[in-house]
Amino acid sequence: MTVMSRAWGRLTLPGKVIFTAIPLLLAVGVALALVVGILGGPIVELASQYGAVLRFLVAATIILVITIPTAFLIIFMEMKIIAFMNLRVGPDRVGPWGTLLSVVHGLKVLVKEDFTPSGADPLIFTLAPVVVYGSSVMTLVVLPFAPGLFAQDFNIGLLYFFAMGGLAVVGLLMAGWSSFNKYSLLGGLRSAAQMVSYEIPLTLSVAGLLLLAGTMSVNQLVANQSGWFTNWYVFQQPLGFVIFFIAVTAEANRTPFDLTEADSEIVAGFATEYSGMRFGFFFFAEYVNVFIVSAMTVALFFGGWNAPFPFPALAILLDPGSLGIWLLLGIAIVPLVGTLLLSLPFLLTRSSMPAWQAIVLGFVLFNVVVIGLLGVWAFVSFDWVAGLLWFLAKTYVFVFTFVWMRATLPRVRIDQLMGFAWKWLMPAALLNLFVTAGAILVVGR
Amino acid sequence: MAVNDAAGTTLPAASGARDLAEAIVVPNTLWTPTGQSATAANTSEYTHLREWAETEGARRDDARWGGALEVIPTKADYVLDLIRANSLWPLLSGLACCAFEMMSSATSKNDIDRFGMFPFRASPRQADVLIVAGTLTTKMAGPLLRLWEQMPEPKWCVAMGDCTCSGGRYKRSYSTIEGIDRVMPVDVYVPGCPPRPEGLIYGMMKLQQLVKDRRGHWPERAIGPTVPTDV
Amino acid sequence: MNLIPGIGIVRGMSLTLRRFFQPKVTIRYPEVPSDVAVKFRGRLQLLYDENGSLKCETCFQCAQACPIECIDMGGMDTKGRFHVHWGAAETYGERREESALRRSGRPVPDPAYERFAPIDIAAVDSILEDFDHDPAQLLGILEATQAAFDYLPVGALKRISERTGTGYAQIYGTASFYGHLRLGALGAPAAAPSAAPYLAALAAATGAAGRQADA
Amino acid sequence: MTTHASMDDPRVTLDEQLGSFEPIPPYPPRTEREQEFYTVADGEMLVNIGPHHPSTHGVLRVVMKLDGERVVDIDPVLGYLHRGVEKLCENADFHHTISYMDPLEYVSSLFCEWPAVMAYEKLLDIKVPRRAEYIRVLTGELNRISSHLLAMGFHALDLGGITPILYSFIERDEMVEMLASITGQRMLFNYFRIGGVNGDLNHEFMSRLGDWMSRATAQVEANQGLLNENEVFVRRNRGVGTIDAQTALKMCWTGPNLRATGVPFDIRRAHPYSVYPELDFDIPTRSEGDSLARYLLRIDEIKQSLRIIDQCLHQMPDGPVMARVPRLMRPRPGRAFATVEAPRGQYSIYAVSDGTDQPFRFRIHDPSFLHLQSFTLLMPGQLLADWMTINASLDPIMGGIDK
Repeated sequence: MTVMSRAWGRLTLPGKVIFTAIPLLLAVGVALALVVGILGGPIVELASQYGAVLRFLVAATIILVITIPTAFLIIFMEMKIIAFMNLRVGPDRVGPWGTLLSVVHGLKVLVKEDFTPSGADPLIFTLAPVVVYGSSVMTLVVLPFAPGLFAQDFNIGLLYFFAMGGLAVVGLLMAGWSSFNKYSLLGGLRSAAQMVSYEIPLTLSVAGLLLLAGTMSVNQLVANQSGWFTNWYVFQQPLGFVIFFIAVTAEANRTPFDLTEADSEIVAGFATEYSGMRFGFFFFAEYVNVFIVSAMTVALFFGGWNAPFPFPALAILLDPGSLGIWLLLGIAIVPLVGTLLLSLPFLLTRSSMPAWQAIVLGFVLFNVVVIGLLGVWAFVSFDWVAGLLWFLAKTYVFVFTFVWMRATLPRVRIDQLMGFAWKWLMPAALLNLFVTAGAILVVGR
Repeated sequence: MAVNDAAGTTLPAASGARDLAEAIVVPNTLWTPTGQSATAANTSEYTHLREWAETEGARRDDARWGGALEVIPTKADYVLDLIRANSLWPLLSGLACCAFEMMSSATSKNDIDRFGMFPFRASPRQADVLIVAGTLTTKMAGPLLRLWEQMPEPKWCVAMGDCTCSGGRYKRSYSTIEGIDRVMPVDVYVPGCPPRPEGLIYGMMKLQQLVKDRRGHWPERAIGPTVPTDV
Repeated sequence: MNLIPGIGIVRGMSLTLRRFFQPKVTIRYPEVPSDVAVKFRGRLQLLYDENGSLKCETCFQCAQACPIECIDMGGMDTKGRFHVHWGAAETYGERREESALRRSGRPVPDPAYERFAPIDIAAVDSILEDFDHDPAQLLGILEATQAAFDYLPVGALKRISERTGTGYAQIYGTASFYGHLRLGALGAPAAAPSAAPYLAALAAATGAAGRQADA
Repeated sequence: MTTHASMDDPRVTLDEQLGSFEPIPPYPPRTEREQEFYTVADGEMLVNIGPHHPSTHGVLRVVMKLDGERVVDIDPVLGYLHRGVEKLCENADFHHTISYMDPLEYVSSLFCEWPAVMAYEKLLDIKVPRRAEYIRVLTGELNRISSHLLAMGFHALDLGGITPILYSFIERDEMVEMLASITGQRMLFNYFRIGGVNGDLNHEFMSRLGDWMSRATAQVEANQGLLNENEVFVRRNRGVGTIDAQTALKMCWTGPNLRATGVPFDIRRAHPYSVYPELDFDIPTRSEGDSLARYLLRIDEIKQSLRIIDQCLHQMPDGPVMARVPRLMRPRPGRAFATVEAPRGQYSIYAVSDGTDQPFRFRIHDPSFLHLQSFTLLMPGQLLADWMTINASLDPIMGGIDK
């Protein structure tokens, strides 16, 4: 025993790690092999049987994962765009042009102390950010990103979207109530009043659109708008779009309707007592919400993943298989020739640059060109790539608009907010609905 | 809390309050802590965070290194310090004149957002740095200290302006505190009356260095309010 | 307000969009030197002549002219005989309590205080009377005090500060400057002070309805 | 049931078992007003705003009694920035007091120095050179513009707009740097002297001023396009905090806030001082008396100030900038009262001399303090968010209020 312990003590730290890890890995491998051998067949069978379930699980995981980079991107956009509109340069220290600053903010929030105030209800206090964030993420499920690229296609997709979006108010109320703070309470109550008021014009504004489309599946709605951009619903439902946009701004708690966390009135609203990652969840949920409402506006009124014009059906005419041996030769020679060709300008014009640097630059450029060409090829050949790009481009135009509004507008007062919803938006939405219904009766769908 | 009564000393009886050349020590009967973990209960055990860090309680203290992340070895700490240094959110708390130069450092001409210090949080729960900008009066000292105690760890304090550094031009007034380091720990002093916005930016860059090097008051910080014994 | 609702908002948003593309006014401070006016007086500086020696002649004019009396300076006189000093006296020294925290109304734990030993004030007072309460003869006062107490107790320094109107920091500086003055006793450390005189004095000062010790 | 006094606020006690704040003070109320305020009816709650709050313009604390979002009653608590300036001034000699004036209204420091030196000049019977008077008016009006710009920016910031304040600060940074090139400091100038000013105009100041004046009007106009016609902004300000002229006069209002109710009272015209009688400018007034009028009136005043600066530059005579004053100032025993039109209203100093080199009594009259006392008239019945509007449009500066 002593011999063994002495030998063990003489080992370096990596040695100890390796000596511990190898048997462990072996054991795990054997166990895995056994499990797969015994259970593998049934699992594959189950997966093939419930393919939709498996697909949904994968899609939900992907959605959960992509929310974080999306939030980071939008936070960075907000910092930089608002800075530019204020004639500032904005973040420029962390990463190229400050691109990593939002990530740094997010990670900082993660490693902050996270505590519960003494008067708070710990359970509700902890659950509230989860509810808020969860409701945002769950609305993403029905969003069609591209043809075939969606998590789930409900036939009541739009209804599901509104229902899940309305769930966020529960989380905000929980946060406001449980924080043991009057500012939080005011923020929570404000959010409840605001959400409840704006749900009605929000739902009514798309009612006309639903009459036109005859479906509630978001996928189907997007598919209806294919072809030229005149097919987009915004041209048939301009009033509906305006109402939807205003209501959705209020739903996402963005300026000028960001009363729930009006920091010059009720310090940080419902999030006043939150610190650390629980505050981070609220912070992320806000920006994920911006993405979601922009995406939904695009899907409903701006043709979703459709290009603004019917895209000419291009295909790569060259079949790689027909080249035979030349394919191999091409793969061998083209990089060489491309690198040399692209490094030629540097070699000829910049006499101060050593030859190897020019060649390295040429190689980098060649890679950029090839990646670009591959992108174009993917854009042309796979319609989901093209659809995704169109969708994201349109969505980020709306994200820009939200940020732009935040940079410009002051915030409204709570009674003006409610009065606007009930006295202006709701009658206008009803008018829109009646006019649409009448037009359908007269003209037909 | 009883005052030690050491017997055996012969002292002249004080003839009146006016002739008393001694510090007046009043036992605290005004205030009792809400919980046992409040400040007054555990000051006798440990006085500085470094001592506290060596106890068993500190290992359960997930506030310091962010819970689960404490298992990551020391290289990760360096990354965390880099992250913290580049994302210092100040608390939006202006007391007096210096507040305007503090805001000026955040505006377009001198853009402190470039360093990742822009979102001036209104709530102390989400702030990292307390920039005390302006004269601290005795009436404001309690609320400011309360703000400081409400901020979650890790946190830093920057004293901006002469009044907060040393009392400045109000040192001789009856109602001001001659330097906020009498009531709270300070990491960076930015002198000036008021300092230029560039001065504050320079001070914040120094604070970034402190955070990266893990210097400053962080390990040496006293637990609870600090009162120097020789004032 | 306009006839068309929303036109004001549109105008504001078009302004911000135009500003989005305009050149930025930010001065990237650490890399680019900031736009400081030539006359800007940011920091006090002592000037040196071309030979590298200090131009300051200790004429105290700056200390006298300083509006907030923040310049506290000392030096030798022109004959090289006396050490002279200029500095502000504590105006409200007697109204100050020791702890800024306690003055702010916030209770603090008591062990944070370190009490200085009480002394016989009458001795200090008689010394001060001999020297006519003259701050210019501070060194003599301090030497006489040391002769009386064998060292310079803190309480005596405070008393001298209070009676002569000189700042405590100045007196402490003088006392710690000269080698033959000592601030601590030579022999065994002084015994722990008793709480009874404090409490008695406190009761006398605040009356029976004042804050009572629960000891 | 155990109750613990909260640490810094004896009026609020924390009731552990009910889990709610008990608003009634632990001691019997000291005044009738206190008893009335801290007796909370059903459905009402007390909300404490400040001393640390984003929109209190410093360290003002107000306790509001809310019914839902509607304010029932309001109790401002002052003194969080009381620095004892008057007492310090009585212990400093006449030159020293000028620098203590600066941090009072710290965004318009020159207007705090101005009445002090005017009062001492009256005591000492000194005649200020005309060039010095013109320089005082010139720098003063520049300081007024920067103060008004900040006031308008913070008005927008309190309503949630983040951009106007940054545009204002761009202009304000130009101006304080301009003033720094002549006075030597950016905020607390310490520039006026008894019998003149500290330094003559210099080339740097003139080039910076010319550079700014060439585009000032266009820039200020463009920046106002962000707010003046903005429906959200106008709707939040119109009819909020309305006060009529009689009440405003009764509450001792002065300055832009009074002129927004239609009273054309301006010290520069009513009790002319310095060289203002030689200058041509209008006193803009508005009749509405609400927050929007107070906001718009400041824009008009900026335009008038630009006019005054232009005239000053054209009419400025040559000559010395300091009168011959005795080195040791020992005015005859007597009293002097001097008042100027500061950006926030009438700023006055009352100084009494007893023949020594220090003022015997020194009294500061601050306009913001008097504006602040009408919160209790303006606020009840309004919403919580209106407090930000009213407070920002009254534009108090806590340094002057708490002294």
